[in-house]
Amino acid sequence: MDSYAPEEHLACVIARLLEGARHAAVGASSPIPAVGCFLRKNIDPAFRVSLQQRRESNPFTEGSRELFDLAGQGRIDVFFLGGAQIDGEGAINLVRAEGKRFPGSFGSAYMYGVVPRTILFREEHSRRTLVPKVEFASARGAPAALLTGRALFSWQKDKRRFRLESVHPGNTLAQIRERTGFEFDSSDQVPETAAPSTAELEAIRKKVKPEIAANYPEFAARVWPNS
Amino acid sequence: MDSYAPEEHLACVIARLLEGARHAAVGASSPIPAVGCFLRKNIDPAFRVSLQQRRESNPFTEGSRELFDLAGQGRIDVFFLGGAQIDGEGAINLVRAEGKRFPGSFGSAYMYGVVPRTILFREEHSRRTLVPKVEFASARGAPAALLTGRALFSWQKDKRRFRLESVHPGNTLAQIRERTGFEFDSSDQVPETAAPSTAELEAIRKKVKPEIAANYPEFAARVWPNS
Amino acid sequence: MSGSAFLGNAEELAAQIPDGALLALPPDYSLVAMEVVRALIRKKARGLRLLGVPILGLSADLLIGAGCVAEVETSAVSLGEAGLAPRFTDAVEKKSLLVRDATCPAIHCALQAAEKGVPFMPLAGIGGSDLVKERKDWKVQGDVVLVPAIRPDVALFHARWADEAGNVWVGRRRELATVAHASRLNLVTFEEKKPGDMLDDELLAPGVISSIYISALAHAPRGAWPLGMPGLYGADDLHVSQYAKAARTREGFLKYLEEWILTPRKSTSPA
Amino acid sequence: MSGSAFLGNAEELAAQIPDGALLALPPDYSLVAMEVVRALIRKKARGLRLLGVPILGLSADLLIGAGCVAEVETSAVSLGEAGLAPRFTDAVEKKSLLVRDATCPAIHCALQAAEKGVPFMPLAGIGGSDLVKERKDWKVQGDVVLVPAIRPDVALFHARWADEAGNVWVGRRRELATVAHASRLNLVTFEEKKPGDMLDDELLAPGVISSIYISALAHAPRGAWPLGMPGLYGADDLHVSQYAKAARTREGFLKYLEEWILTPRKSTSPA
Repeated sequence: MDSYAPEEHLACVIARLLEGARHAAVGASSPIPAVGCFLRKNIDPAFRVSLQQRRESNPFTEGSRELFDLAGQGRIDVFFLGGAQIDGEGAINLVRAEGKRFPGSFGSAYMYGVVPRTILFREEHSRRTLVPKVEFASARGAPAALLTGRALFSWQKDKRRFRLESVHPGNTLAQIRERTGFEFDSSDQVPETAAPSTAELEAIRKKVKPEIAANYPEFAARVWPNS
Repeated sequence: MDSYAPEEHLACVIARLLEGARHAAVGASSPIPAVGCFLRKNIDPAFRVSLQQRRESNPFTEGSRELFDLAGQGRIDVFFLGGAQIDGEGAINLVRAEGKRFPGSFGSAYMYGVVPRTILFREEHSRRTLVPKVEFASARGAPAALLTGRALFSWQKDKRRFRLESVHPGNTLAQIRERTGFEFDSSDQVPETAAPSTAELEAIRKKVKPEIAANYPEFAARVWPNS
Repeated sequence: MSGSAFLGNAEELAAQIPDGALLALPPDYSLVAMEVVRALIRKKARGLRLLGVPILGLSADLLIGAGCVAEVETSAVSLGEAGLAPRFTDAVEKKSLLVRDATCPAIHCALQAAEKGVPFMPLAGIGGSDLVKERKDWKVQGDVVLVPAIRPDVALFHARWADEAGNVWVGRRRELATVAHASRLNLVTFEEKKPGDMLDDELLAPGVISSIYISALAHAPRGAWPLGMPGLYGADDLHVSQYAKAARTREGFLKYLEEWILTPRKSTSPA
Repeated sequence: MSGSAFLGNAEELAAQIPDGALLALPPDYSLVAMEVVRALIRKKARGLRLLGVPILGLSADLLIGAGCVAEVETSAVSLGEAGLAPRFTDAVEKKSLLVRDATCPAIHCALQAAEKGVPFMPLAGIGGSDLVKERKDWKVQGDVVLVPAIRPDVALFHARWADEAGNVWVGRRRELATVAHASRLNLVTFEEKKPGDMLDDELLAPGVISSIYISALAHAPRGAWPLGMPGLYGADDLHVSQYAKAARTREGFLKYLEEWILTPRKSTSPA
């Protein structure tokens, strides 16, 4: 089996979540979702990726409001959101918790309510980040999935609860329960998140990397240090 | 005395009405107001003229809504409006009258309400155009003045009535009363509208004409046929 | 969504516009896809509902005269210096055309509302106009009028360039960007094709409408004629003024159609 | 209104910004007039109320750390890849800075409302956010939230070019046009001066903000440093990341100020 960085694995999971999507937008500071999107585009050339803060060749010629207007028009079907806190009802908090101040809500309050498929993504998987109830809801909505550095959850719209779909290599259901601050459903036997294929890794490193390095230079230098 | 075209005279009257103004916008199909504005600019270089439909070097880079947004911001202090009908209360009709259809209201409904100084301008001075009450009010507001091919009226805000200020050469108060469909105030001795000065005519013909010819070619060819 | 399709010509673009569509058209000064307008007449389009962005001119007068139009929403229909739009005027006076009169900033607001996906946009200053009485869909709220969103089925316009990525360049005619954002389908003719991607070029990008919005494209050199393309060719004022005279009568209009639109060899502009 | 005034340098531009002004600033990716930001710190500006259009970054963190800022309205303050904005975070946690939290499209709407001269603009989709509870000035009306207009006293930004007519070119950064339309005073630094009038050039015009809006201008080559100017120089990521580390402590921040902003000979960017 090929060796790979955890970031590469997460990007592969994201690319798989994007099946059937037509147009994903990627907000500020989201290099792993960006890798996932460009990987998806490598599989489906008709899939469109818009990087909000692309440094060169920025697709938005109506200024920074164009992303939000596009979403309002229904022309974006996937967006990614993170959170200093994410709770069991899918709410995210980007503002403040436990006396700490975070950067702020960005466009989340709007995008979560408007874009049909919002993928929640946060690498840190702990009771600090995954909480029963956020202290401040920057945004509420119905997520398509929640991906962390340890596991993948789906969202059950009817129950308004997460369901554990798979754990990443090295994690068990019990550990995930231990590290998750909110309750969630799962089967007794939770599968392991499928590893990146050789083809996926090759596409990331040959096709996706240059695009990422131009827009997320620190991330690229960290994940692919020897290139 | 110099000979001059009636259009040149009207433009001079407009330029005089613009004293103290900072920024006039000129809408579609208004060549005489445009001549007046550029003549004013010749006297006061800080005076700004924005031609809505300037063919080259159009000042609007936000598209055709920019004129209206500018007015909403309070950055335009003079605009010109005409009308198939203009009534004694200052309302204008650009839509329909006596079974006839006219082009439509354009931006008048908005500009009249928003721009501080609206100058009403209509060359034809008859009971057909100057009526007691318009059949359809495209726009209502408080005009700064009403200029026709025969006379100049001011607007009395308190009384909401026009007052005859001067008659153009060849017209008398009695004739103006006869040809005007609405009632208006006047002194017994109405002065004659001052003729263009040599300096005004020279500025029009040397400085203003090229600007006008580029944007109102048919008008320029008619008024200045031998050049 | 997956990028713009390059079609063979203006006729193929016209074929994408269904009868009865709400069709947004720019004014004469703002990059009208006249070649497609002529193709619509040739294909005998019917029942079109035109939206002036924010006014209409020659394109609408031709379509109305040729019987393609059921109704019009616009702030005006005018041929500019060439005067009244004769077929529009005639159709309204004969009550064969429904007009929803508007005012320019209200149409801009309605398209911006659709651009943002909100149900309405507020507009100040128009309270004194009889338009507000006539337009039952405009709601007065305090000092403003709430103008409902308009989402055209199709926007049709002409561009200076298209590139390989399907982006189009319209320069300072940014109202075309707004209407493209607001419309379901955007059909564009262009003067010339550029290699590469104009979004890679900092100088060109500000005048680009990205391929995200563009549904289909066709090459149509001098496709705005007899209207103009700034920086490339001016409006053919003489032709427009001859049209305005000819179209004063139904007979004159039909003769114009025959000569300039329906007869294939004359259907393209003089080079 | 009578055209833009060319001033001598960034210091003179900073002198136009009164203490207590509502000052609109673009995000790090959108042409920040950093040389004027540094001049504001040198002139000991006080009580500024910053507006993020729609977010803030390095400029705000510097001004906050230097004690120039009383309050901030923004959708976020972030140094992007370099992480949290340390002086912002510290000031909020110590309750020495008032923050009015917003969300990006709400700020765009608020500026568009001011651009149009209407009291509010509707925004959909944000009903679930606690922001709506916190922002008493945002009114829920059915499915939308009415966001009141924001009219900044001053907008400050950097441009690629200025021309002799006082127009500036900002390329695809059209949010700068919106904020310029919305603001009472617009102060702009620029990289290079172009002869003539850019509005005469069909290629340049789409990226121009016309002199109608520009109050005063000053030449500031590399004036966005350590942020970037697309097509001319990139962001100095290393410098920003070193700032982020230094400013984690008050001492480190003051040392940075001394070294890079207050000491005249180092106050300009490395060429």
